Amino acid sequence: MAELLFEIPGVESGRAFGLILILGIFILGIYYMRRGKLPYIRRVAAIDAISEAVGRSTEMGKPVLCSYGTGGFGYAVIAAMSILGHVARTCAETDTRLLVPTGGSHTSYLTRELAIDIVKGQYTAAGKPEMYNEDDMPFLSGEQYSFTAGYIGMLVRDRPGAVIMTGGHSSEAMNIAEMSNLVGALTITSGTYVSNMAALACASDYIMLVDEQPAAGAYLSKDPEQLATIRVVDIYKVLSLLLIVVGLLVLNTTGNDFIRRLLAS
Amino acid sequence: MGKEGVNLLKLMATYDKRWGYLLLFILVLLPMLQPIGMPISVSELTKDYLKQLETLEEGDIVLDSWSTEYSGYMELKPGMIATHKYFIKNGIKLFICLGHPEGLALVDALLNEEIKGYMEKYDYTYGEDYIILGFALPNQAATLAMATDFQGSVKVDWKGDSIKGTFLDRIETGADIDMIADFTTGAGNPGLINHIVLTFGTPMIQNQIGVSLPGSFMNLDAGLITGLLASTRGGSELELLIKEPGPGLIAMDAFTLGHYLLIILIVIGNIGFFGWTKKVSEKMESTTIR
Amino acid sequence: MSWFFKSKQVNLAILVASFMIGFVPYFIKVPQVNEFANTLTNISSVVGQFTIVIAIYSQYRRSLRFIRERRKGWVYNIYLLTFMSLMILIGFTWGEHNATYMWLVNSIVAPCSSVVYGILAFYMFSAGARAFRARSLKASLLIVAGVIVLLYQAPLTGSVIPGIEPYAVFLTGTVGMSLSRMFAIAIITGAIMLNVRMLTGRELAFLGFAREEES
Amino acid sequence: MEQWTFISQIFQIFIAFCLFTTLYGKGNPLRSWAEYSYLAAGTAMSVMWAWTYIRNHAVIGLQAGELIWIPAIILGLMMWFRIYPKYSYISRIPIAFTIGIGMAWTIRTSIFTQFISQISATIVPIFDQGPMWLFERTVIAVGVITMMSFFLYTMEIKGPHLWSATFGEYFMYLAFGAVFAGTFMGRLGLFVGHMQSYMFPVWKQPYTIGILLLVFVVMLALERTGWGAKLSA
Repeated sequence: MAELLFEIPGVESGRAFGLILILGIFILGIYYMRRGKLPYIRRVAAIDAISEAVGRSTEMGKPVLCSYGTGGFGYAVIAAMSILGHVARTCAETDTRLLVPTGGSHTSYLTRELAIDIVKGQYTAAGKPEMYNEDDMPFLSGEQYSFTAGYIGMLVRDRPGAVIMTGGHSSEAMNIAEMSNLVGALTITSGTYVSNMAALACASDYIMLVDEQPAAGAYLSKDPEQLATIRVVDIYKVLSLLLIVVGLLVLNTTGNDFIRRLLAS
Repeated sequence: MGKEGVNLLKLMATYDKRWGYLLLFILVLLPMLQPIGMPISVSELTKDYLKQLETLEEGDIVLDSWSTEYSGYMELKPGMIATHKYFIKNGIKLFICLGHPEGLALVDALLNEEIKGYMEKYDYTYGEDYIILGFALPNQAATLAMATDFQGSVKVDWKGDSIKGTFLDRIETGADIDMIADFTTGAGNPGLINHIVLTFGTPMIQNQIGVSLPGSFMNLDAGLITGLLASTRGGSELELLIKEPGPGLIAMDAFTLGHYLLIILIVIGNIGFFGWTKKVSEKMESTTIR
Repeated sequence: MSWFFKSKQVNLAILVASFMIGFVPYFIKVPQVNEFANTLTNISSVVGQFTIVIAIYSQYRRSLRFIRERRKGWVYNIYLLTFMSLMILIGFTWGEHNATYMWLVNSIVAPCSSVVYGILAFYMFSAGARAFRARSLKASLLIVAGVIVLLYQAPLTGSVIPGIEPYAVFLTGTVGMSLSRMFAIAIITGAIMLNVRMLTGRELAFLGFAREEES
Repeated sequence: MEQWTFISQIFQIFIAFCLFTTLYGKGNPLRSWAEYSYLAAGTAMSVMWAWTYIRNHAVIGLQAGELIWIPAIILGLMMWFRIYPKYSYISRIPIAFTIGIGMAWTIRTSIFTQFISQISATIVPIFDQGPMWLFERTVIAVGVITMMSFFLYTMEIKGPHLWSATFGEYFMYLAFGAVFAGTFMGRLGLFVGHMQSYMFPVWKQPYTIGILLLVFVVMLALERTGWGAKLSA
């Protein structure tokens, strides 16, 4: 470990810079959320893929299957809920049947309730509350592989035209993606960890990489506060790039360990 | 060539993938019926892992963390057996913490079956040389509690017997642990790195499944872990290095054939793609890779 | 009393307070605070274990509905409930080191768990065979990297062509690793930002507030 | 006892191959039976683990006079109100409490392991350990920077940024190839290890092959006669 650059009295040594970074996220986050001004946000290609997938299903008269993951309330699942909302709205408007498998973990009962609220809300907002059918959002048990088996059962029985699998799916994702390919559905997925991402990129028709999913979710939600989130994330990404570039340049030209000492502080 | 040639190309591009499944099944089982004994090489990664093991001295205490379900054990088995044989042979003291409920089945499979004879040979006994603490590290909080006040947070072993009077009396905090050996199927228990490695500078070696290797390489490069044994392949290399042949080396024939089958199918797929898909149909196969 | 539980402010206050209790001690040097935080954390991990009952309840309810409505596969649900109840009963009565209980774990959970992960080898296999086709520069890069690493990983080629090792190690250890590193750095801020939104009361849906706001 | 071990081993092989019939892509009763057995046993096991955890901490602690476990049990019981929609609001307090603590634990350390350590590990002297080191370290830095630039959303990608992002995207696919191969090795290792446990010791081999063929034939027969779909879950 490099020598410390500074210490804050009372703060554990070696943890001050981390604390400053976290506080920075809090301050920037609250500032951008309060400001309420919509930042520019690039339209992620996934959004077009989703529209295409839903459109294709509508044309073929097949249902759309959209899932938001098996995990509890995390970064990926919250983003997936925005995407689910958008898909539900499109389905309601185009009279396409929407299937949403839920469950998969002990934390999924809480997410399930939110998902039901969202889908119901979108059908109501589109003026077709009677089209909402709770049987199309079955609870497939709180165990991961039973959920997977149920999910695959839905794929085989209902033969959806599109499968939009977003949010926090783990090892069952490959299982679902290959099966969905077998039944001829257009498959859109998102990877939540690196090896999963590489495998899903091969298995699915379209994949949202790294944090494209939260970006797409924020874009579709049009909620200024979610968009502000993306802004802060970008600022930190740029900050990390700057730290790397400056750190490497300074260290290798002058031998000064400044940035690493700052990071270790 | 004529029509038949075209059909062969079409077959290469669009064959039913279940034939591939069947072939994989056969190619994995065959070499087990009739071992071929193909040679293997040892990677630098495994050599470094062994160097880490060699820093331990007799009587050192290792936190032996098994954060794997039973299925992951199938992949980690060669590495787990080889590493534990090294520990046993060199008189290292172990306290085993399970990070997953299915770990219970592992105790049976590993300690009571695979290396039972080996433990008897070196007179490696429960209580004196190793202790099983059971599902003691379910989360970060438990790990922190163990790292800051070991005696306060751990009182009994997995069967509810007191651990007083054993070698664990020597541990007050994480600083008294000489090494962490983590056998894991994922990030494992992040608490090990966060609360023991980062706080006390304890070296940590890891035996990781192939799926989660990218993350482990990253941690290895950042110095958060000091040794890495990669999947079954790493385990069999360690078997070779410590001269204790086991299941890993037997698995290597099937391993080689499985890999070659995929490579062959990739070649066939490409011939089919250029010979048929590209000419006949504009519709691409279902994949993001374009 | 129910206003207390229902109040958004009260729940938010508990969320923030428990966050602070967990968060602050890591950064400041006061041992007593640390100890208190550890105690609360131990409590929270015990509390978390209680949710299993909700899981079981949902499972029973779902299965009973299948049985009542004679839906496809209802017989399996009878089997499921009976078997599950029996095993729980055995576990509670004789403890989990009991031979019968251990037999069930070793003979059912262990092989099935190995299958559900092992089967992914087949899915990886077919996805690879389908996707690794040289459609473009991107796909070609994927194939080149993939095949080199595959050849190295296959023990035979790894030892017959030792020259391949540095390339494969470069691809996994250097190129693959930088992807993981980028991923780790990119994802962390967003995760913390989500927590900022939760702590400032903007994302309380997880407590079930969404439903009431709408109605 | 010997006989019992034998029966157990045969049973394990049988249930495993029943579950492997999933690969055929059609439902059949063998698979359904294996799946439901797994679900039942797995859930029961989770229950036992949760109970053991509560017992080893809260119950034993209480017996030793540690009163701090009383609120833990009360909060845990409050969680159960999630079942009754009318009173589910009571469960919010334990949920807020556990989520708050969990959040704190994740944030406070992940900033070090995922952000600071990773940036710090990228900043190293690149000239002092030979050309290979120089090359590798440069690749890591360039890889991280260019790939990251591909994932910036609130700025338009143009000019040099476009170059960087495009390079990053290609770099990423190169990495995917390597990662995919590694993942394949892992899953294959798991499968091979699993099969190995059914093929060794050698006495198991005829039984394993026999059961494999039996399950395969039964599955095909069920599929051809149409009974497979009818009898499956």
